[in-house]
Amino acid sequence: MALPTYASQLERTWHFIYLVICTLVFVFLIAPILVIVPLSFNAEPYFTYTDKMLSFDPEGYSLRWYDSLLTTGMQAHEAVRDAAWWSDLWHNADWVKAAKNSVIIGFWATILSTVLGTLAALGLARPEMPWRRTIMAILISPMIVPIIIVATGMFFFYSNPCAIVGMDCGRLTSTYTGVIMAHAALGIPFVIITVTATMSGFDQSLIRAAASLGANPRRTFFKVVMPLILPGVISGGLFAFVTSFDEVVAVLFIAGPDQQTIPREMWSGIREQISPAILAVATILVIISISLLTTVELLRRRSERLRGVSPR
Amino acid sequence: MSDVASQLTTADGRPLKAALASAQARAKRRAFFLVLPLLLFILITFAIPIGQMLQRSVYNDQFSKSTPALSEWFAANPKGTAPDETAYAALASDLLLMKETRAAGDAGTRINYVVSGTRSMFTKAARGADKLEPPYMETFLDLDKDWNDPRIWNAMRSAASPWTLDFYTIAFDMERDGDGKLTKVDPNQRVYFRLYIKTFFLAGVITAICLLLAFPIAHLLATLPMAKANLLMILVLLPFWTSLLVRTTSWIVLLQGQGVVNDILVALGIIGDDGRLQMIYNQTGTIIAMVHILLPFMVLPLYSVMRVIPESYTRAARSLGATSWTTFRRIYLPQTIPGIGAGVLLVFILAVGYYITPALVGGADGQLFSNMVQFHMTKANWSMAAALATMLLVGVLVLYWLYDRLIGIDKLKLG
Amino acid sequence: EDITIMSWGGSYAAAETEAYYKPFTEETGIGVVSVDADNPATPVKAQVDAGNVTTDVALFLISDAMRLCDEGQLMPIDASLLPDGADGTPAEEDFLEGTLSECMVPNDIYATAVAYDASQFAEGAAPSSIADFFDTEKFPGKRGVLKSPKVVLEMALMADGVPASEVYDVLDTDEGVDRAFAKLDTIKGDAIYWEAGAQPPQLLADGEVVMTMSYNGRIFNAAVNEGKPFEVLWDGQVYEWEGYVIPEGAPNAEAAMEYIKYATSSERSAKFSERISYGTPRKSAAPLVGNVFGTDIPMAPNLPTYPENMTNALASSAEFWVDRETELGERFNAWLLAN
Amino acid sequence: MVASNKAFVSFEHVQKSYDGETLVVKDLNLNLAKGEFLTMLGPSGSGKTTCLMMLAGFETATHGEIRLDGRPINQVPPHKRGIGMVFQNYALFPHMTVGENLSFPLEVRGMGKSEREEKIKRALDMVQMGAFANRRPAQMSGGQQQRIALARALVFDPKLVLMDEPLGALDKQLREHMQFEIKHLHESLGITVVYVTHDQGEALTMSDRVAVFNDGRIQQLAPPAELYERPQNSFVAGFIGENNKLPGVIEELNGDRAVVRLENGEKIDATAVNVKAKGEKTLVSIRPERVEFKPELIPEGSHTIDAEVLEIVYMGDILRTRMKVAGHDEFIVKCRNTIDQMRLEPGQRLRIGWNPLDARALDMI
Amino acid sequence: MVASNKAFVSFEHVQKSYDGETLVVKDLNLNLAKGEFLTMLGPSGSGKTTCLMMLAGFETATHGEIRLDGRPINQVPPHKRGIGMVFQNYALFPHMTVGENLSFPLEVRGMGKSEREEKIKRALDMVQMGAFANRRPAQMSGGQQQRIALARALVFDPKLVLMDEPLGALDKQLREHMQFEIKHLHESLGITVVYVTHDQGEALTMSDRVAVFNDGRIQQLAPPAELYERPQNSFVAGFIGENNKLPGVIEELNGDRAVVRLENGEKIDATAVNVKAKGEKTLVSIRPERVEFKPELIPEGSHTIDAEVLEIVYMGDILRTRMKVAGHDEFIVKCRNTIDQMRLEPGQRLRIGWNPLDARALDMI
Ligand SMILES: Nc1ncnc2c1ncn2[C@@H]1O[C@H](COP(=O)(O)OP(=O)(O)OP(=O)(O)O)[C@@H](O)[C@H]1O
Ligand SMILES: Nc1ncnc2c1ncn2[C@@H]1O[C@H](COP(=O)(O)OP(=O)(O)OP(=O)(O)O)[C@@H](O)[C@H]1O
Ligand SMILES: NCCCCNCCCN
Ligand SMILES: [Mg+2]
Ligand SMILES: [Mg+2]
Repeated sequence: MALPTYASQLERTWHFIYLVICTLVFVFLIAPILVIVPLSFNAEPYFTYTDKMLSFDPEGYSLRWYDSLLTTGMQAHEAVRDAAWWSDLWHNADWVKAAKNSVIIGFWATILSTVLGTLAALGLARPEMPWRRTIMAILISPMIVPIIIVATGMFFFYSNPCAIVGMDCGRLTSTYTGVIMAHAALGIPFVIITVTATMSGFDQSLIRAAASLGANPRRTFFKVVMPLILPGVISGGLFAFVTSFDEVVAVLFIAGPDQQTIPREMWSGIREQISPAILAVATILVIISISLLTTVELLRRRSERLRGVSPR
Repeated sequence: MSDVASQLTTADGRPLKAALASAQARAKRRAFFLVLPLLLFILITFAIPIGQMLQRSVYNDQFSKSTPALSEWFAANPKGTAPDETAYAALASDLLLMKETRAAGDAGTRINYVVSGTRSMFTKAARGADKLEPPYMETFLDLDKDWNDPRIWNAMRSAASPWTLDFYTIAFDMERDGDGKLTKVDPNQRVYFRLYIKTFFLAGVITAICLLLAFPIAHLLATLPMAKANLLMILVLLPFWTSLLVRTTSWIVLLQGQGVVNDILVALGIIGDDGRLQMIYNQTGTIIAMVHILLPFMVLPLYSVMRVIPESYTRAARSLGATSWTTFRRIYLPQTIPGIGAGVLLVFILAVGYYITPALVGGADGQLFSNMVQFHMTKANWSMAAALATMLLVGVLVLYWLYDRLIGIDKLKLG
Repeated sequence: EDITIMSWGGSYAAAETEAYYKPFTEETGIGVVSVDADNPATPVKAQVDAGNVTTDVALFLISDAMRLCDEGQLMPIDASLLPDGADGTPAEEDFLEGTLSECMVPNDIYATAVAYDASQFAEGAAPSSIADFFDTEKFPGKRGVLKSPKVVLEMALMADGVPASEVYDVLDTDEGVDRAFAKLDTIKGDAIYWEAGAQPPQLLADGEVVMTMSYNGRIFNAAVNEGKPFEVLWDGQVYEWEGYVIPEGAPNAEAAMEYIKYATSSERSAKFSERISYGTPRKSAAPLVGNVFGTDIPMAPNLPTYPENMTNALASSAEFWVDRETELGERFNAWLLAN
Repeated sequence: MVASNKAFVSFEHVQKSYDGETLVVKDLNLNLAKGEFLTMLGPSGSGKTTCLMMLAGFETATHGEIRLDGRPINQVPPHKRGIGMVFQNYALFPHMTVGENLSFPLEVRGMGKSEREEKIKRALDMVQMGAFANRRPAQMSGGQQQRIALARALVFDPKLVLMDEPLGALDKQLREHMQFEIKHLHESLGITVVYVTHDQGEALTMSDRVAVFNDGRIQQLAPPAELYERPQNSFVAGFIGENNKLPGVIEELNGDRAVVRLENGEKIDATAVNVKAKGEKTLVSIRPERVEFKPELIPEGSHTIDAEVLEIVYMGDILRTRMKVAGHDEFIVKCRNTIDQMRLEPGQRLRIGWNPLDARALDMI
Repeated sequence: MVASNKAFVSFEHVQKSYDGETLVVKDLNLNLAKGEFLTMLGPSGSGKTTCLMMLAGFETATHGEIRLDGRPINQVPPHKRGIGMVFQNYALFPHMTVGENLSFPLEVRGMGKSEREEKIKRALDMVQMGAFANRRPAQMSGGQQQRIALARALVFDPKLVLMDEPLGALDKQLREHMQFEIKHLHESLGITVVYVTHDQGEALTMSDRVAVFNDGRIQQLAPPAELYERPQNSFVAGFIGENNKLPGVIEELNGDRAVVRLENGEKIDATAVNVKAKGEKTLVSIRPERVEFKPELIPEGSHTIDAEVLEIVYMGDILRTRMKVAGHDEFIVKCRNTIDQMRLEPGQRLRIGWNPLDARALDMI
């Protein structure tokens, strides 16, 4: 972004201002995340920088919130951390259970929305697709309906989904299936948007080439189409996963006690008891996010290499 | 074969269009079958639930399900008929039913939406329903002198049918007076419609700020070499991937009176210790936190559009004699419009629907319409919440429609 | 077989766990699944409306309990089945007057009171009455206000000189409502509103407010557990009782009843009060309340039911609020919105 | 149609419309013998790709029948037709190496590993790309990619190979080289090729027969020399090669001998091709290279005419001279650029001539 | 450098590197006179676009100086250079109509409405696109877009016009038509043109001078005829036009006369171009069209040699004959396709000859 030698004084000034603005916006974006990391080591149960913290007094810091992630919900907090303790942790510690649930629900919701979404995006990318706009609008709608409405509507419907045909087939609320379905629905717009964007850049003649070489449609899909749109699918899948992983309102309504997720725990953390434990969780998640982002970037570079797009 | 008339049929006389349609029908069906599973999935998991939810805004049988006698009386006597003894007798008989089915509270709640303070009249009367005796009119007026209030009878008439527009009346800050005419409610009770307007206005402000902040960084990301851009992109994506709750809390830590930002400003001597800025628990706080949360939704579509604008356009403009500013304004900016459109749509829609962040940092004047939906939801006023939700949805759909008309929904891109 | 109990979460549920759930499971073999909610009345109503009840026992505010009871969504509970008091008093007499209701067995009494950080005031210069909360001249600075008409309007009237006993009579008139809002107007510019119980202690700890309305238990927790110099002002507070209900259609209604009988016994109720500073509704339990759990601080003086704390306290009227909540809620929201 | 039954590929009354309103292919009839190299040549939008796509099975004919080896093709899905195809943009799978690209058609046919490897090696050697098996398409130049695309289309021994402007994107040097290689492969492997191009030079050099397309129809289907030397109509004459067109009127008509009166009144002899009557308007077409201007080379019996040199364009091997002839100032004469070539100068006046057999009286378009 | 001071455009020792590691332009020196039509010709990646971009101001030279009308260009922002530019991909603003595209450079110069309209009309008429003012770029074919790009680059009367492969995407017919139009505009408007192409035919036809680029350097800078007929090195000889190359060894060297011993032992006369000593290896280059095979046409004093006809390719106006000469079977001879042309047959043996001036002994690459 270096300016050429002939740039006028005005241009130089403006360019400088532009860079300053960009820097400030980046600081704005990242500041809240920077702030929570030290606070997660606060010795006190408040989201406040204490004097001790500011003077770097070791007493102002502690790992208690990280520890509480392990002990909240456990029968015996103080017990020796032996094998039995760790296995108990796996079954009883609230945050561990929540993390497990978040991963399970996020995983299946992502699979469901990514598989169905990718399939649909393939159809939407075909020139002969009928009613494209209407269908697109329907598929994107979970993103545009305020979540509170979605959650309530889902709660009532999921309470007895078969009621609509006058039957009773049990409920989806308080089940993993229910939460997963809800989250999959919320993630689908992201998959549709990213995968159709990828498909629009997809060279349709490759599909014809594969057919001309004797590959049937299924083989063509798995051997030719899928590997090439994979980056878009992965990126859509990540959006879907994050949507599920950060979703609290639908969980609030649909999940039962067995399906409490991380955001749900955080929610009661913020509403009901002050505890920087949620900051400890957030810090851990930030670290995971960075790793994930790095992975995505590496995947992207790989795919660019494959497609032969040289980096600019 | 080449003249226009014969082009309308194929050589064997079939209409060309029909021949073509049948040739293409299979391809269409095949494409549609790919979309079908998802369509069904969305229909079941999402569309039907939403539809049912919205139906509650016009359908409510809380009252009507326990008032067979009253319903009969209302059917037999046209609107405006003053309640006579038979009406009160019907009321008494329905109250007895309510006592048995323990439905008085439900029924009272339904009337209470329209005429405040009436719920206990129903629960009290139902509690002693087995002791109600003719002449009923007098008995009722003895119980509570308001039992002949025409507003209550109008409300009961309306509620005797499960289909109703009462909740929209309330949502538009209106009520029916004794004659059944629509009037505006008392100014200090007007809340929904004002908040509706305010919410769309605030969402607009948030969207505008997001656009202003996102544009330069999206541009920077789009023009930097890939490797650097992706590094900076992490700064955009990281907040995107951090829990909404955590970020909101974090803004409290940053912005409150004794918070990080104020502390820094005081330490730098920019403000005095007694001049600390009130940046949270008000509209400012809502705006800042929501801008932060929604900014990535603006950056990503802008970036994906800007990244593919060929440099040759700006070069061409410069070679044609345009200054860098003219080039930006006349050549670059117009080409980013699909990105601006997508970002604006996403941010606006998400902003309009938010309630958690305003609930936590909004204070008194930072609340949005969704908080009202939530308010009624927690009070289990489903119909009221549904009416408000429908209003919100209609607003959003109008925008969505506009976007589709102006830019096209298939242009929506994210990163 | 497990029962599902829905409650407030946080330290409240922690106290329940220690005082009730664990020993109950030990004694009966019935497991307890604990679920949190912002206010259990909302999900329970939704469950009953949807015909999909998964909650066996829920902890309700009395106002919610009465409301849902009237709507037939809670099971009536026969008080005569409840265990006698520790001193042998039959249950119906052992519970404080008027706390037993058709569908709810009371568990505790909490108060919403004004609290402050004592270290912020000179000796003897701390606020001492509810009127001080509304006196921005004497006590300049922000104050934390509950974002709800309930409690806030009552406090405003008391601060304006209405005796506790007359508050609801005044509030039942249009003039009274206007008067309450007029009083609120005086602190509008200095108010920081909160909704969740966790917020007031945070606001005090951050120094964001000089004083705040708060649930009394939160303040006490901060004082005892974290050594914060927070004090509760026992004047003009509004107290309310809350207790256990069984939703209509609860899957394990019998076990639920077993639990309620167990938990609302005098011994257990006293144990609960030792863990969180909410008063027991059982007369026979009051003398059993010992020290704050794990310390040698006596709990009784910190309870809303302690006689000396009750000199100018108001019992929240469930009857009033079931009728007026929607209307006053809208008015309150309109008031918030008007700047 | 008896012939079509024996033909390897046949189009019978094929029509195609994309939108139901206009026909982009109109009544196409074409028979292709085994081992033939047939080129479809025509301007952009004339329906060449559409025909190829119908044959490959990616578009359905709106009407008519296409047969492959006697079987109607409509019923066979593309991946079972055994047709090799080279796409205009190569369509190499970017995520596979060259070797994997070539292996793909063999794998789908369930061929064993050793057999595959042998065939791949043979195919790569054939296009002289044996060393590139492990490269990815992105790591190769356009010409190399093109050769791989060719190898991929041939590796599974298809009976028929379709090529859609396979050299369109290459520069001239590479293009000529590839033309040669394709032609060579066709001859040595004995495969049947349908080749699409809009470059007439390419069509003429490579094909056994050329089908000139315009407006959804075949304008002429003939071997290159016949096409060039005996175009059936003005479109073909104009499209193939450079062409001087002198408008005039038929003065006399006697079998295939005609006398044409040009606009300046001068009369010339010409061969009547598709003119029918005296008095008809006509365009007399004369190829630039058939015009002589060195007096000693003008053949006996040639018609000669006055000309004025207007411009000489240096084209390396050729000097392209624009002259004014019979009032027309776009008359082109080409002469080989050799050292002892007589040098012309702008402004110079001279007499030029041609064999009347080379002047062809065509329809007026 | 005295000359460059008077030159309209001059590059002096210009170097350019994008990555700081490799030079894509190495020591470029070039002077351009006012009104000249200079073409940069070279294979892909040889640095042509880079040079153009430096001149237009979109890239900065890493070293050296570029002057425009005597002024160092580094100090002048692009919009003040008055350089019209035609981009390879046209770069028409997609959100503007044709008229608005053309209006743009005039508006930024603050020109009044009526004057603008007049100029736009004139420019559009010039490229015969007068009727298209209200179309958008996406609604036009490639050739039409190209003409608009040209009109836009010329509408504001620039002193200098740069064109980067402006015809790369067009088919042959349209391409030849546009070449003619551009050349014509250049002559009638008297503008200076720097033209980039990788098509040698285009370069030869259009230019006053051609700079042949390879590997970041100008290999030869000369008028077309000189380039074609007197290439300085094997790269130029091979890149421009078709070329027969016979490897051999210098047997005798006498001024610019050399005797070369070919691989089969036969000795031929040649013109020494860049060979320096006896015994050196050399490539003798002979243009196909300079080879004669009709006995009566072989010039006096020509060297003759035995040849065997291998293949004849019909190219319309030309017959391209591949022969085996001195052990090499890629020897090409071109002859004009005329009715009375002597017809050769594969397998035929004959003697061919050329003027020794046309056999050029070049360096061995
Ligand atoms: N998928 C399609 N839908 C509608 N029209 C089409 C489609 N494909 C081609 N056409 C139209 O059909 C006509 C013939 O197109 P086709 O691609 O066969 O031409 P072509 O001869 O291959 O031209 P080119 O040399 O430009 O490739 C054109 O007018 C084109 O616009
Ligand atoms: N922006 C850039 N960054 C890095 N290298 C570049 C850049 N642009 C061009 N190059 C490299 O510089 C060399 C010269 O490129 P240039 O575009 O000038 O070639 P060209 O002669 O115009 O080729 P072509 O005929 O393919 O357009 C090439 O090797 C190319 O890869
Ligand atoms: N608006 C409802 C407030 C109820 C407060 N209950 C206090 C329980 C403390 N955990
Ligand atoms: Mg085509
Ligand atoms: Mg280039």
